[in-house]
Amino acid sequence: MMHCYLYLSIILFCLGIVGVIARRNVFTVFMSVELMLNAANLAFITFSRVHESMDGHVLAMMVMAVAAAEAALALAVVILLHKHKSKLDTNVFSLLKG
Amino acid sequence: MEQSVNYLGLIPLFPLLGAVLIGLLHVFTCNRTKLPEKVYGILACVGPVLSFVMALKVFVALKGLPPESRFLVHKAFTWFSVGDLHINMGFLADPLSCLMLLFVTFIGSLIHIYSIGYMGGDKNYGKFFAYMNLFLGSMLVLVLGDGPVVMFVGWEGVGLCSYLLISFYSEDRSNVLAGNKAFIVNRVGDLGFVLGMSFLFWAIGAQGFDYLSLKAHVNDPAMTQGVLLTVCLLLFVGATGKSAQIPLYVWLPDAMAGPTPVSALIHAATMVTAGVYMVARFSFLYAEVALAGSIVAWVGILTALLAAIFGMFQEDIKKVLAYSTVSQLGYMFAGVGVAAYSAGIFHVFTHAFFKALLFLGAGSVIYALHHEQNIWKMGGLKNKMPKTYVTMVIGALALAGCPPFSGFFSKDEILYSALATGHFGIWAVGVLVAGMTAYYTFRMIFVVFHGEPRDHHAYEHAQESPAVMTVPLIILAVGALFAGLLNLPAIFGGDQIVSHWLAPSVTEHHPHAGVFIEILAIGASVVAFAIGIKIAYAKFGKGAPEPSFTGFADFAYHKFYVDELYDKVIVQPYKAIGSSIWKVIEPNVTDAPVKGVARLYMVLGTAFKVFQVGYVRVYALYMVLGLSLMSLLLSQSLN
Amino acid sequence: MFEHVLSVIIFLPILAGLILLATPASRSVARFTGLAVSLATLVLSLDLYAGFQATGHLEFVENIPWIESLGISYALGVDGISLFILMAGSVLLPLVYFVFGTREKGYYANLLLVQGAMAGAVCAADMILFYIFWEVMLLPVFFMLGLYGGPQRLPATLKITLYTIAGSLLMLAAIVYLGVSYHAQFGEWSFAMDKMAALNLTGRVAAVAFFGFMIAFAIKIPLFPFHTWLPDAYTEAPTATTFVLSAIMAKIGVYGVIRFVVPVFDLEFARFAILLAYAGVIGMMYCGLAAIAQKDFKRMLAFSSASHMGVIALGVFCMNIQALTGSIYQIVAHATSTGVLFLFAGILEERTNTRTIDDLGGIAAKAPVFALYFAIAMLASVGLPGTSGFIGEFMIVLGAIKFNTAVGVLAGTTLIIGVCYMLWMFQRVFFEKTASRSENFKELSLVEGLAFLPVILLIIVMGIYPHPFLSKITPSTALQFAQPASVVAQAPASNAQNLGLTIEQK
Amino acid sequence: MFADGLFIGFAVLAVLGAVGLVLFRHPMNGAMSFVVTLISLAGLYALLSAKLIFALQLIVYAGAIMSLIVFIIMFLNIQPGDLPQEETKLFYVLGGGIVVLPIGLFLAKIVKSLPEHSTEILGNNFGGVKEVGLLLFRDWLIPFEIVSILLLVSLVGAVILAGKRGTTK
Repeated sequence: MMHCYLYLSIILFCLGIVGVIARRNVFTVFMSVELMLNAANLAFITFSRVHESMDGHVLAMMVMAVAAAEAALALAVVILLHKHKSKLDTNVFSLLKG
Repeated sequence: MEQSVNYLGLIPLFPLLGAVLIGLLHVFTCNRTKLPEKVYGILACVGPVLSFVMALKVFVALKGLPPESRFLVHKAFTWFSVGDLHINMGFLADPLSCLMLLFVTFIGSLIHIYSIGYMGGDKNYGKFFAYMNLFLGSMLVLVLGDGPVVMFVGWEGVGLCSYLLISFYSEDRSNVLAGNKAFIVNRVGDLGFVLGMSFLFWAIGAQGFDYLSLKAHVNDPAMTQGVLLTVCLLLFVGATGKSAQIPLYVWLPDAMAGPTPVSALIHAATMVTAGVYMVARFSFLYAEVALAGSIVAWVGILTALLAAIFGMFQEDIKKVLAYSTVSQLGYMFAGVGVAAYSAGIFHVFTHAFFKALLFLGAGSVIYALHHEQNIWKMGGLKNKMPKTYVTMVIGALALAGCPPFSGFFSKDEILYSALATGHFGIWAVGVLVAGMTAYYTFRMIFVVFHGEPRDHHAYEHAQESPAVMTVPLIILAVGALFAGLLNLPAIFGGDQIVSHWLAPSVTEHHPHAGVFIEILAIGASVVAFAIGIKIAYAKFGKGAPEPSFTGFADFAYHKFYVDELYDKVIVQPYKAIGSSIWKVIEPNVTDAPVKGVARLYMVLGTAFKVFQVGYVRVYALYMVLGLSLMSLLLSQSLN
Repeated sequence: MFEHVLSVIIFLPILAGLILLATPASRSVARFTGLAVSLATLVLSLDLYAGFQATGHLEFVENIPWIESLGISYALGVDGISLFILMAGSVLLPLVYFVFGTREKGYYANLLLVQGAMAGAVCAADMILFYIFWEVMLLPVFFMLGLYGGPQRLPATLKITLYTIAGSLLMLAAIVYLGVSYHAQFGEWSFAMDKMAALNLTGRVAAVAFFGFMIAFAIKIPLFPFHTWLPDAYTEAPTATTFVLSAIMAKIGVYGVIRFVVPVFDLEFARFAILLAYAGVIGMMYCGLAAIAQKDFKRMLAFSSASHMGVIALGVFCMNIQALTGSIYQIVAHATSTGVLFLFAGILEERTNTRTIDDLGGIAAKAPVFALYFAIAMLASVGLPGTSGFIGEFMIVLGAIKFNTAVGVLAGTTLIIGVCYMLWMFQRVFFEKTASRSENFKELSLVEGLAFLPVILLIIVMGIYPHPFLSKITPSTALQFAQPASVVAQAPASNAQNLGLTIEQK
Repeated sequence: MFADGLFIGFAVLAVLGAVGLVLFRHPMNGAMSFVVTLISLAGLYALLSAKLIFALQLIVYAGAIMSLIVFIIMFLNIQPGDLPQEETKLFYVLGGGIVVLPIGLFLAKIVKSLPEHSTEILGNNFGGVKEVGLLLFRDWLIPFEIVSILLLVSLVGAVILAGKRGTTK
């Protein structure tokens, strides 16, 4: 059964990547990142179960905390950007263009 | 053998201290209240006169020694000493340097006294005397130095002073350019001197690099003929620069840009004779290689010929004298070249008197005519300026080689030596030049003093110069008259005092030719003199209009376009190379690799710029692409 | 004389500079501090000079272990070679504060920093320490040039900084290589300079390391063809920086060659000396010729300085005691003459607001003292006997003749080349008719005149009576030639030994 | 078998939710579909005997974080016109899928090489609050504290970033 969980984790992770690189909506991109974090969490929990050690759970909690912190900051940035340009398109923000 | 006397060092020190003192006084007062001219004049004359007194003392001291040990040395201090190289700031007085010393200080003092009058009213009066004293001091260092390096100090010092004095009227660009030319041409010669010294040092200098040690080691095995020839020729290059020989004579005529006493000092007593003195000083080297001597002699006599040709067509009174100096220097080199060192030095000695006389006389004329130098604007001055006229005629006769005058004996000695050592070509050219010398000298005398005045306004205002200028003229005239008698050859009943006096210092072998040869030499000289003066009298004796030159004369009037040639062949290409390095080579060749690196980074930057699209997701895509490629590679190796 | 005099000479200016930078001191306070500190350093250096025994070995040694596991120590010491570069800096730098009184605080602070760093580089007896000071030296120059330079300063700053850093990195690699080789051959870590001479370096890697050092120093000197940063940097830099660069920093490049390359890479050095000598000679002629084409007197002096540095470097490459001693003597002579000329150029620029030679004229009539000083410095720079320039130049040419006749003859042409552009410039600026820009040229003030006087006198004294100076240099230079001979003789035998050693280690 | 059935159900829901997140145009729809994924994941955690994480997933993730996101989406009052025009979205998604495929396959290959293991629900207190809490405060105390600082920092950062305009104006 472990394999199935891990395959699911991989599928979700890949979907997250696709979301990040294919979409231009800031929210979708952000949530895709969250999706990747969750995929990782699933793998943590799975391995934790397999090894019957709860360190994975602790790590999952950490990830959640980081996700929360990230959410707070990212959303603040999104608000800021929206105020600046009233757009939610990542392509608008291309200050790094060479 | 050698005796140490500590007053030798004082001889150059007096004028040098004078120079420093006068220079400082001048610098600190020139833009404020000026000191009276008398202060400078007296201060300036103290140094040379004291040096002359010391020179007499040296002479007396030397005279008191037996001839073969007539050496006085003084080591002031160790100058520098590195490895084998030990150079002392040392001075050597032997008969040769003593003779030079005597007439340099004597004539130098006279010129200083004369200058008090001549330079009166100049706003840089003090500066002038500072330079003059420095000049004399440097010359004394040159003469008294106990080795080539100390000599080089004076050697360069006189070069510097000639630069300073020639560009004395520095507001006029052409004067400064003449000064630059003098210094740079001299420097070319100095390069030869330095290289010559270096080769000499590495051959035999390790045991002591002064004349006495060098002379003692001249037969060392390290001193091969090749080294000797190299050293002799390189040193001679130095001499051609300082003594204005082919090909480096070009600076001397331009040096007339300076005040006239300077010309007298440069031409008569000091700078230009340094080359001859140097060759005589190194006679122990030149005596070893006949070839070097021949080259020296031929360069000298050809210079004499060339300068005489130029001299026949000049219109500036000082340029005529300048070319005559170059020409006479040619004789001196011919003399030392044929190993008649004492004859060469003797000519230096007599030449110092009559050339100083002629220059100071010319200065007197110029002073009277308010700085007019063109002989075609003079004329008939003999009534207005009798003292100047008489003294200048004496000088001219001496220069032209009229029998009882000093120039005759010294020149004849050289020509006789050339003939006696078998250098018939040199002798023949020398006789020809003697005739030409008589011609252009008396051309000048006749045009300036005889005939009708050409510029009446200037003539009206002309008057005899003050005593401070004429007295030195008279003293020099006496010298020009009788100096020749000092070395009267046996045929006239003399016993060649100067030659015998110089014998311990120079390495020479007196040729013994028959009386016939001697009479032939004297006769030819006299005939040449007579022909020259006759032609001059025929053309200019009764006054003549300013000639216009055509053909060869025009070519000679323009000095064979040598200056222009040098300008085209050396100066312009030099500047062109300079600016092409700066404008073409530096940015495009030398700096090209550096700029290339910069450009490489620019190109790489622009190339990689394409990938910097600025969209976050594209950067994420790059990352994923990388991961993806890595995954592909890794999954290959996973099985 | 106290124990850590060298450390004080190094760190007093550095500390003063840092404090100045950190505090909101006014310009006049900064200038006064700079003057006071540099004068204090001068007094200490004079004391040092008086106490110098001229044994030929390092004196006033300080040695404190620093990073013991790698054998790096805080080691200082001076010998006859470094003493004179140290002295040149100490004697000349106070002048700047006298002459330029109205600059920003950072200008004076950076000047202090660079003074300390240069003293450090010269006194360091450990390679790592040397490298640190070497790099620190560049920083103040970067700031002074970039902040207070002329209108074209930014490209010049970038060029000098990148160029020099590129060289420094090569040197760092070479230093590490030396340290590692020392560990491989003797089984212990050390970066002490004097121990490196015992190394036996052969093969291609040694040649690469040799060129690593050489390029670093060649850039600093600067040796042809690595000189291209120089004209821009010297011209655009504020006068004091140009002065520091030409008078002292360039000399540390030469010093580096003498200290690192000659004793350590003796075989490579002997092999490539002729190449380097030609680089020196060609650089001398090339820069001398380029100088004649300049319209800007500061740039002309820059090329002249590069030209002379070619001769000085040549002296080192000629591998005989006359040339080497001449080189070191010429270092001081050049520092006094060309360095002072750069200061004079700064005065000219400040008082006439132009750097173009053609705009000037007739200054000699307006300012005789200035003209006299300038003339003396100029004559020293062209190597007139009786001035400091002659002794060194003569010995270098003499040594070069011994080394290789062609090189010697070409080196001699410096006599002519130098005089051409200098006289040309002097004629245009000081002689001829007074130009409108120099109409109101102000003579040197009394303070300035008195400040320059010791240096001008030094130029003359060093020309007329060089023996006391030379007698402090010669023991050290003689030692330089005592070493290589013995090492060369041992070389084949110890190569075999070396081979055995490496095999054992494998 | 029941557990297997649950797993399949949750897995399908999670994948569908994720696909919806990637494909929906409006972020609100995407957020809703992402909530489905999160809840299914919570179910999966429960199947893996992670009781505490199951609860936290529901409370913190599906609850707090997602409501924050939804709140912001609504706060910004996004009209369909504000949204980026993504006509070629499907191409991008397909392209992205192709790019990501090797990563997925590689990871799958690794997973395949691992030994299979049963994931039956453990009867003991595995994954309970007390056990995880003890572990957290014994072995993971420092990371835990660091995370708390991280949260504080992000809190401050968020306040400054979002509040910047309002206060400076």
